Amino acid sequence: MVVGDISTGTEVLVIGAGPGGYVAAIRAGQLGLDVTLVEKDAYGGTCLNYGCIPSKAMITASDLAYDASHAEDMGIYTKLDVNYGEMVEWKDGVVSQLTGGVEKLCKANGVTLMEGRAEFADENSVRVVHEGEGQGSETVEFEQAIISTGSRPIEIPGFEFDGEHVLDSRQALAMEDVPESIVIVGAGYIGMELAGVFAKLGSDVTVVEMLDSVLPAYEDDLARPVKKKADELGIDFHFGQAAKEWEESGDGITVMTEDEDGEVSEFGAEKVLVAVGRQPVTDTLNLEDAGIETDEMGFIETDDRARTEKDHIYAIGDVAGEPMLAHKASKEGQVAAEVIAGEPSALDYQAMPAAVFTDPEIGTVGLTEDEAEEQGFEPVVGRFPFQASGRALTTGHAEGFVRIVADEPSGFVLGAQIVGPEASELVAELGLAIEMGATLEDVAATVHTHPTLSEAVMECAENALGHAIHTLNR
Amino acid sequence: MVVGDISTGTEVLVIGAGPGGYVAAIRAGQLGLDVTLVEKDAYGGTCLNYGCIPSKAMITASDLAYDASHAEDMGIYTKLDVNYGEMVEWKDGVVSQLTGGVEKLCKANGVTLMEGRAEFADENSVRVVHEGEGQGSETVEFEQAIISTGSRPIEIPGFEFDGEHVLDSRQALAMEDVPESIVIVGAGYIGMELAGVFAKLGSDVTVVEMLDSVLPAYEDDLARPVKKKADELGIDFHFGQAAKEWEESGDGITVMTEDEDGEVSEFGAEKVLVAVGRQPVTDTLNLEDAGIETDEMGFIETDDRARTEKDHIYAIGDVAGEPMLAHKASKEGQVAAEVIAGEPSALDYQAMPAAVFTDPEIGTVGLTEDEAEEQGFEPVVGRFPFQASGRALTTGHAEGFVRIVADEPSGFVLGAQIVGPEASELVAELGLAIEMGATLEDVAATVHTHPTLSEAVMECAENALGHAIHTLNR
Amino acid sequence: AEETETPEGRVFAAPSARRLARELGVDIASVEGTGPSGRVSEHDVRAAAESATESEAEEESEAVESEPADSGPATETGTAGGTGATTAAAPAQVE
Ligand SMILES: Cc1cc2nc3c(=O)[nH]c(=O)nc-3n(C[C@H](O)[C@H](O)[C@H](O)COP(=O)(O)OP(=O)(O)OC[C@H]3O[C@@H](n4cnc5c(N)ncnc54)[C@H](O)[C@@H]3O)c2cc1C
Ligand SMILES: Cc1cc2nc3c(=O)[nH]c(=O)nc-3n(C[C@H](O)[C@H](O)[C@H](O)COP(=O)(O)OP(=O)(O)OC[C@H]3O[C@@H](n4cnc5c(N)ncnc54)[C@H](O)[C@@H]3O)c2cc1C
Repeated sequence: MVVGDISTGTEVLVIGAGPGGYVAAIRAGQLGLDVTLVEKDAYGGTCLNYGCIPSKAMITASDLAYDASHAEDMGIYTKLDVNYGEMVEWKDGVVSQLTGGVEKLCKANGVTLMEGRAEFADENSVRVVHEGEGQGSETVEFEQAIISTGSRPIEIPGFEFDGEHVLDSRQALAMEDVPESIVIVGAGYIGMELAGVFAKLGSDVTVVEMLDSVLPAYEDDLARPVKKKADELGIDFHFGQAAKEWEESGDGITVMTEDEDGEVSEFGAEKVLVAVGRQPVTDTLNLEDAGIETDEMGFIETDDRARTEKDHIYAIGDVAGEPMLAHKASKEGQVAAEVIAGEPSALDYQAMPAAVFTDPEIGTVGLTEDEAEEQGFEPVVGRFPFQASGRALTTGHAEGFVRIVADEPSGFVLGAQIVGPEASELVAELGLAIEMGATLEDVAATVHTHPTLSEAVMECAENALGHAIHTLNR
Repeated sequence: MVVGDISTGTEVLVIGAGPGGYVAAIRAGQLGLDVTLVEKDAYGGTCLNYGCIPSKAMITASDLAYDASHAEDMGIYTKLDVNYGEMVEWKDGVVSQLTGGVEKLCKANGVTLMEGRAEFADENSVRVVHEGEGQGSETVEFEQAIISTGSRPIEIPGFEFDGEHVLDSRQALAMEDVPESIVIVGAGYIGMELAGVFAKLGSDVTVVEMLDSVLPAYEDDLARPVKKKADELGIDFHFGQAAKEWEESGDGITVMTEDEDGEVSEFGAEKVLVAVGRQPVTDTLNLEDAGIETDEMGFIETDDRARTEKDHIYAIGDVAGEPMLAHKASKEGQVAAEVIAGEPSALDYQAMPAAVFTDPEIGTVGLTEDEAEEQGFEPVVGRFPFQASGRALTTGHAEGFVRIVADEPSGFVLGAQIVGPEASELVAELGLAIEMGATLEDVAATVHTHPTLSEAVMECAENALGHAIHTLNR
Repeated sequence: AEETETPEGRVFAAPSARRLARELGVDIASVEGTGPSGRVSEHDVRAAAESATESEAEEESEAVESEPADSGPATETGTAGGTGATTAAAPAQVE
């Protein structure tokens, strides 16, 4: 048979095996559908291979090294030696265990795996191009398709990623050595997470940010403890600075930035990491041939069943719009698969949590006080500082607070913002509270184990009701 | 005025300032009642001074030391030196910050603090005896009283606590040096938590237990990972052994135990810690004079408003029966105060969580599968191993699992058992689920942040429903 | 039949109740919630589905409700009321 001539068919075609696509494929398989999952690079997508998982692994490892060597107050004196190469190897081991698991789970659920890059031929078929010379391509016909091609880092003009001097987050997570010094462009969550890793491992870190604060997407009081700790780590911040160009100088580089008055600053370092955001991968799919348009940002518009303008084509995850988060991708993947299988599923969640794995962590879910007000609620706000938490003090990490936003007349919990130890875990209970239509009283009346950080959630609800025990009430 | 002649009156008298008593006093103060809190020793009771807080502080610190020096796989090489005295000082600092806080919060909520030991004179007054020669006593009349005198460690005949060779948990947490070797009698949660601390700090630890497993109060599969890790730490276990006597020998001691066949074993060590359980402190209160009886174990019986057989006298916390847990004490304290203030409160919680801060942690809430069956439910069980959790793998702690027990026909979540990283925190969400009458579907449909350990809770619910993504389903 | 007057038409109901509403073809925004602060329970959804079936039987021709149904998947079956009311309820999306 001539290469490029093969043609197969599938009930459901999933394009891209990130946390959107592989979850959709597995769920579709569970529901008895005939599914084919096409991936051009690596199972698990950005998240498992280059994003969430490697970054969190490096964060844990660098935290451990840092905490152990800063525990003299606990009577712990350490002489510490970090072999960065081995740390990266360990991280790679975690990644391959997980991506191997994804592949196995796909197969166990009856998903047909196909390697290659898919592009639409028409509304009911794609061409799957295999990498490498003479590997050819094949045509796959589908009844329904799920687009889950994810996102890629945005490049700033003049800062093309070269993997040597100018890095994206993926390359930064794969370096063989800790850089002696690094400039990070962008103080969003990816920039701030990696700034912490490198600073804790001994790099001189400089962060330049166009806006005027760290984590501009978050409320000021949530970002403040992160900034404070970053200052303690010696991270050097320059706000209101746009990265303009860079040049080699000696062993390293010089990065030139400009403020709004056009004044230029220069920062020398070994490398520069550009982390200024991500954009959807929708320009390499021949979407036009499927009759699907994208918005001006490149996102595909979808409805509450994850359907595009073509009823039989779904889009999920980063390509389907903000927030670009792995668990949003997975949720949409599940719903898309269930809708295709005829189940009464919909994207009707009330709240989408988000976490930033900085030191301290940030976790948010649902509405802020301002958003609640804008939506016509009469917000009441509870607050509980971790300084008043016995458990937090026993861990030596007692910065930050829990905040709960509720509707005063009804008592319904609407949102929560947490900065502090295990914030990423603590939002889970409040996510459930929001989905369940729980009231402040429900959260306050639930017995929480002592001594745990989760007691702070309960006391925060009590504080909103005016009767916390371990803090003075508003 | 002659000492012993003072007489005062109060609306609500609270006896004992542990997590039961001080919480009751604060809540009563918030509700506008005139409250007096009598404490003979230290604000915060057993929990803050000698129990939950110091043990958890020592656990965190020893975990950090241990984890950092066992992280070669992460490329972290440590030469570590622990100054135990400084570790204890740090722990004491945490304790005094918290107990100072309790005192301040009591005052801020209008609670009158009184130092001394209270005993009933009659049904409406106590004598408060001040410590020390010639300090005298005073009589306090009350309208309502709350008994929260807590518990003390049980002594085994022949093993009187002397603070030098034979220690209770309180003394063990206050030693100036790590013992080179220690025998721990009792593999319950207190014994196992402290066994971990000492083993991680370098002691030779021997645990002797009368029953045939560690943590006999917990299901086998929950205890197993704890035993496994303890074995790895080199802790030496001897089951089916009753401690009989001890004698000094050289610098240390020899502990003699006997198995059920009467065979004697000997264990040499520097010290022996006896942790075989706790008993209520109700024998020093002249309870008869208040007309209150205790059961054969010494506990005071109470109803669902925390009232004793005398309608105006309440009993809360460890004196009011199992489970002897700080958060149970606090909950009962809140309810007692609210009932006294005329609020429609009751002890109507559906589930009382519990945690064991071993390595790995255990967290439980609500019913086990067996209990659910006994109560007439048709249990369905979901399970999710932390080996399948991305977040767990990135922390290097991926042992254990989450289990959820639900009623199959209705879907209602009835209980959960977790062993693994942050198990003590992860039960919080499931506690809320149980209190809210949430179903498996509700927990499964709630979006959980990636990558977090709390995703394991969601996937466990999905597993019970037959459609977890990251594990094969039953 | 609309009761739960919350801002932006937000309905407070557990995920299982929302799903049941879609399954039964009930617009959850129009269900009267009998839970605390008007929270909508599965029971409320079933009651709404039943009364919808009844009133439908009585007055066949009464005009469509102001809230048009979202174009749910045609695959949805097993609806209690069959034809009329709505195929799939528009879930109260918080935009
Ligand atoms: C450093 C970093 C840290 C992050 N941390 C977090 C975090 O902690 N939590 C969180 O929620 N999110 C995090 N994210 C974001 C997260 O990675 C994304 O939101 C998530 O991966 C989106 O999933 P997806 O399935 O939409 O796309 P992706 O994961 O991007 O997967 C898309 C897949 O499609 C494949 N593909 C693309 N085009 C084609 C084609 N034409 N044919 C075949 N295959 C194709 C790609 O190779 C890729 O494997 C992080 C991202 C980065 C970069
Ligand atoms: C090592 C250890 C670890 C523990 N870890 C945990 C844990 O992690 N989580 C958990 O939930 N529980 C834990 N516990 C148990 C917890 O400490 C108790 O359940 C809790 O302290 C009970 O609170 P209480 O208020 O009933 O009594 P207590 O805390 O015992 O307080 C009673 C107070 O009353 C005072 N008192 C007694 N008699 C009189 C009198 N006649 N007059 C005046 N004052 C009097 C005492 O001095 C004491 O301060 C632990 C216990 C120990 C020993």
